[in-house]
Amino acid sequence: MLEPESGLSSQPIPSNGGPKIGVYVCHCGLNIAGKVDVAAVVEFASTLPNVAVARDYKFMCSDPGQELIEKDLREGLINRVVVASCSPLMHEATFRRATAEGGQSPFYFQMASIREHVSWVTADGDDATAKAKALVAGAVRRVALHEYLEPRKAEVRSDVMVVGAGIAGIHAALTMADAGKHVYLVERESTIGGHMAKFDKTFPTLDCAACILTPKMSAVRSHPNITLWTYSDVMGVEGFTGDFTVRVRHRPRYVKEDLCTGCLECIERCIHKQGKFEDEWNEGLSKRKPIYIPFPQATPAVVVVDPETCIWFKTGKCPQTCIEACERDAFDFEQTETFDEVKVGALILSTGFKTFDASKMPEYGYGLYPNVYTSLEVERLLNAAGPTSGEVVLRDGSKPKVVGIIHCVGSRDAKHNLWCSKVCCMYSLKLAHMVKERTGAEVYNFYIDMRTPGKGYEEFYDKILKEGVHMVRGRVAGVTDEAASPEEEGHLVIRAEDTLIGSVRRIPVDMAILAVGLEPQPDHQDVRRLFNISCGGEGWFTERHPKLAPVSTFTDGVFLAGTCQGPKDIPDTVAQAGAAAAEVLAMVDRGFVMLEANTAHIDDEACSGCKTCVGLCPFSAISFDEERKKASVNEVVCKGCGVCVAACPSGAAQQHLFTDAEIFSEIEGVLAYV
Amino acid sequence: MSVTRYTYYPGCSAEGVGRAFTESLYAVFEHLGAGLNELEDWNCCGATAWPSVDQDQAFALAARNLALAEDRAPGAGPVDVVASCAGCYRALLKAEEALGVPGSSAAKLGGALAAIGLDYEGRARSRHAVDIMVNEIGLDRIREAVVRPLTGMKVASYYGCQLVRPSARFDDQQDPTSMDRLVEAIGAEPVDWPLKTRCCGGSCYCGGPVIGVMPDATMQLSYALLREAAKRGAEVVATSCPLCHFNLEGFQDRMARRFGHPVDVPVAFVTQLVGLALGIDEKRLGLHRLLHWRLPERTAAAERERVAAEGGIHARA
Amino acid sequence: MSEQGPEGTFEPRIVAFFCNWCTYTAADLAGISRMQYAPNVRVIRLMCSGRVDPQFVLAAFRDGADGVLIGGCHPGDCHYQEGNYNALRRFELLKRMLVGFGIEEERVRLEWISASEGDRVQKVCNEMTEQVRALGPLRLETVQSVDEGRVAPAPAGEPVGQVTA
Amino acid sequence: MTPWVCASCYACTVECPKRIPITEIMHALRRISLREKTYPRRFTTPVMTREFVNMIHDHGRSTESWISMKLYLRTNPALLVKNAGIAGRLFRQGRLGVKRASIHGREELRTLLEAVSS
Repeated sequence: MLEPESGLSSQPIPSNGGPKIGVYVCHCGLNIAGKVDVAAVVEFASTLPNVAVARDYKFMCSDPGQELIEKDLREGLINRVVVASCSPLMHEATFRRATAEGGQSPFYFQMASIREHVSWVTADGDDATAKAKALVAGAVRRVALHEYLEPRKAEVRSDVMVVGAGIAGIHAALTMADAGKHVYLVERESTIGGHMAKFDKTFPTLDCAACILTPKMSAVRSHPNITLWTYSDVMGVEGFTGDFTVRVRHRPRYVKEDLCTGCLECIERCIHKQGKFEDEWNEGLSKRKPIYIPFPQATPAVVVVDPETCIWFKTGKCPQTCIEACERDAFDFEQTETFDEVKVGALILSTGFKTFDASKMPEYGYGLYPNVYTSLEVERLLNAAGPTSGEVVLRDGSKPKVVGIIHCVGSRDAKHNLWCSKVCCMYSLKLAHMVKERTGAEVYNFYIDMRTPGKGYEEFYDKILKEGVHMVRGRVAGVTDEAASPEEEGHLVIRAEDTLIGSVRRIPVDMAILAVGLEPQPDHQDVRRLFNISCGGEGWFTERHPKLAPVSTFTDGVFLAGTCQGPKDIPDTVAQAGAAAAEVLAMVDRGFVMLEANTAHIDDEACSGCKTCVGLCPFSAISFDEERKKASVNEVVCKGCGVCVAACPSGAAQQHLFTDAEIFSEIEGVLAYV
Repeated sequence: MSVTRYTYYPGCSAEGVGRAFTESLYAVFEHLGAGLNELEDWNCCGATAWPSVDQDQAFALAARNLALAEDRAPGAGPVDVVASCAGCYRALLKAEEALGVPGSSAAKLGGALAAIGLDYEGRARSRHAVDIMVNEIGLDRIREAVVRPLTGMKVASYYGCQLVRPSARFDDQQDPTSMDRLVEAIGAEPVDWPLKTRCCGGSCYCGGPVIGVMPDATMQLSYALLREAAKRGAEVVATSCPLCHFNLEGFQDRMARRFGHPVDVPVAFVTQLVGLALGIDEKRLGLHRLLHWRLPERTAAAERERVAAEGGIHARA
Repeated sequence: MSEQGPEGTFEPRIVAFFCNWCTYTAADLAGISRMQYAPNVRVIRLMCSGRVDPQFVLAAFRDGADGVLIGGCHPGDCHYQEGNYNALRRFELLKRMLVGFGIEEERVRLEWISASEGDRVQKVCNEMTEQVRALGPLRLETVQSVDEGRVAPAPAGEPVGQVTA
Repeated sequence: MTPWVCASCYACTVECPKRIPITEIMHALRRISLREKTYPRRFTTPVMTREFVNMIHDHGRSTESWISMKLYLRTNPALLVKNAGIAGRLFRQGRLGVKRASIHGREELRTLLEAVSS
């Protein structure tokens, strides 16, 4: 139908008259113009069919750039727009808005990515120019066929959900609850607080973690706008931005949450006189009973019964002294899983991290030598509410005289994790300071590079240096109990090259602390699939744009906060949680979201009633009218993948913005000229 | 028991200063129903010296052996080229890897082999004797064949460097266990120690035990190993490389003088220990060639008791 | 049907259909990371690899492409749950059909490339370009004669643009 | 000097968090220093390396007694006396042969080495 060199004459266009296309080629400073001959592309574009105007501009996304488009539209020079610039994922929305401002449907617009797909990836300038021309030709060909479409709006529910109640989730939940939104806060552990609740002090201010966190934890508990679900998991998410249906499972803790007062009498009276089972909260450094509370300020302050270790559950024979001890009659050994289904407008994921498993590096002897600790274990030792009430002691109870802290364990290592975990340098300095303060020990820090960017961080490093902590620059080769001299006898020996003095050192220590790095949660793939977002190869959730959309995801309505997106410290985590909350509030308060127009629809006349499409639709958006023998698409439910369109044998199914004709034209366009 | 025959690549050192390794290997394999055919007209693997002069030539030297092995074993199946010396094993393995990656190096090597009428099809694989014993013959078969368990013998297995480095084909790189499992299978007690893969300094010799290339540096390294093994109660150090073996065994007198501390630790090839447990004649195992060898007292006592008990049964019968 | 490079060498033209969520985003990432690769691939963005109608591939060949590349999310990762599985099934059928037409199956390729695999876009585009370069230009005239005109390689009923090569 | 002290034990290669093939680099540095003739002349390892390579080149295998002898003569003849004791013990135990080992395909080996270098 379209003849490449036939000018403006051909094509009957459904709505706004014959296509008069404006092509705008962006220089993007030198990002595009440095490689692509922009003038040649403009010249080429002006020869393409239906093109009425072809221009170039330094920055098309700037106000004057957009104004160029709007003006040409308003003056009636053009009625369709092609912008050749960056990726549509970057600025499609911007230029659609400009097209709408110019008085046309925003969908009379097509973008050609000549930056990400051309100038940035092509070595040769001529090649780049040729490829840019091809992509522009494809866009021009297809935009001529674009139809008039109305933007779709969808209502946004005002309730929201936050998944994961570490400091990120807590902060985001409180911010949104304070703004008057109802927040469902879901946490899989029996208490909120996350990793931060395990720490004693925080860098660089050395303020007490509990003092700044626990008030926020109790605020969550008492906030009228927050529904707190601990010991709970998100099982399913359906719907789309503005209207998600989330299914949540509550695991039984065998204690009624509303009745338990947290008096802890039951723990005292448990048939087990002593703790016997590994206390996960204390990293296994202490023992707990089958009935326990992770730590005194746990929120909610409700005990948990562990059926794996409880005698009643294992044998059915136990005097159940715990029940006797409870004045509120809060026990319910018959409890089972329960489920809730709630509807929310937006979701924030703040599912956090796990620490690197140090036993993966046997050269550091974790698990082999008792006095090799992970940093998280030492955090617990330092914590006044921890297993030793804040005493830093070795396994035999004695105080260490020399302590070595090994940085970058599992981080910056091609064999394990390539990334820098960002917080280890600083927390290692903190640990050095605290260990020295509590024990008077000589402390050696072994580092590859010291990374202390952040407010007050370098100053903190200076302070620690002045305190006399030894800093050895060199990656540790190993920790061993092999003594090469009488002084080493009975000690652990840390072997490292001190690259500043240019020799290998063997430093005998009593305690080695491995500064383990941050890793994605082990179930990141499941969570990612559940919420239909993506993650990088390493497992951190992917933000929509690393700079300009750092808390959004590629799934509208799902936002990220904290370390599930990448390693970060507490200040950054809280800042990001605030940002995510603000994004959600902006969306909820506006009350509606604009939806992509790319839904499918079925041409009644062409439909042969074969039902191929019905079974293919993963969202059950297609129904079949048995009487008329015709299929039809519910465009509210349709998500616009186009699978049904590709499968329809009679061409009756079509997808807005991706009609067969549009795609065929684009194919022709990218091949026809260059 | 079916007899699997392997191509044996002794290498220069296991024919010379470490010839007890070859002797005991033959005896043990034969006893376990696995035959060894010495690769005819094998040449030096190139060791660590040749790569210091010319990398491609080093690969070519090793590649000739692999190609010869294929040539001598017609058919389509894989050909396991078993080395005793860990250094040879590593050199052959590196050549195998270089030949396996398409590229200029593999093409060059292919061309050079063609010049002498050979080609490498990819069938020949470098294997180490320990790998074969543990993973092919199997610990169960060895356990069954033990007639003279080395009861009470505390053995520190010394893997050395090149058995698991740079590639670890059959064991963990940081914490290998093959030899320890072997030691356990013959009734001895493995001693866990942190230096099992620490360098002995042996390959400072560049491809053949030569007395005193860098005497002091080497001696410090090997002394640390012996001292640590002894400290952890090891009565015997088991090795799987003629260079390690010589290095640990050959200088104990000098170490004692240098470090002012008596050093007297029997160092044996792991195959010799296996052979002992299988009841093979000590002479066939080359035990008489060792400079420091003695059966630990507890093991000897257990042996006497066992013999007496067996004698008793005979007497009753 | 194909471009000639400056020295008269054959420069293949490849049309790529990338899904919006994974592979197109990965291509953006390759750009952001300034990964240089062969300029022969022209990407057409679709929302999902499941939208790739086999006719698109045939149309691309008819319109002068020497190769066609399809990129989607990894199995299990489809933004629309299972569109990529549909793509895979169609792709297998399509390959058989192409072979029937006498078009080498090496001219088409389906790749799962996630949003984080910019390096993979670079690698696949380079490989595909070299692979198609090695095959040489696609000559549809020959293809049709081989097929004795029983099946037309161009989809029936769709606009057939006059191709200027 | 450092590359000549390297024992090629590959510990560094295996440990390197950036996967740098340090041992290979040591070998490469040795090759360069031999080519540029900047190696330490009286130091044992380079001398040893050359003697070893020459011996393999000529005979296809190495003979420990011969190579030790050559090394002592080239670097420190005093070692000849110092090590006589241990050498004697090894000799008596049949571990130190004096017969030079040699392969049949010596000609073939030289062809191979030339072919790969050309």
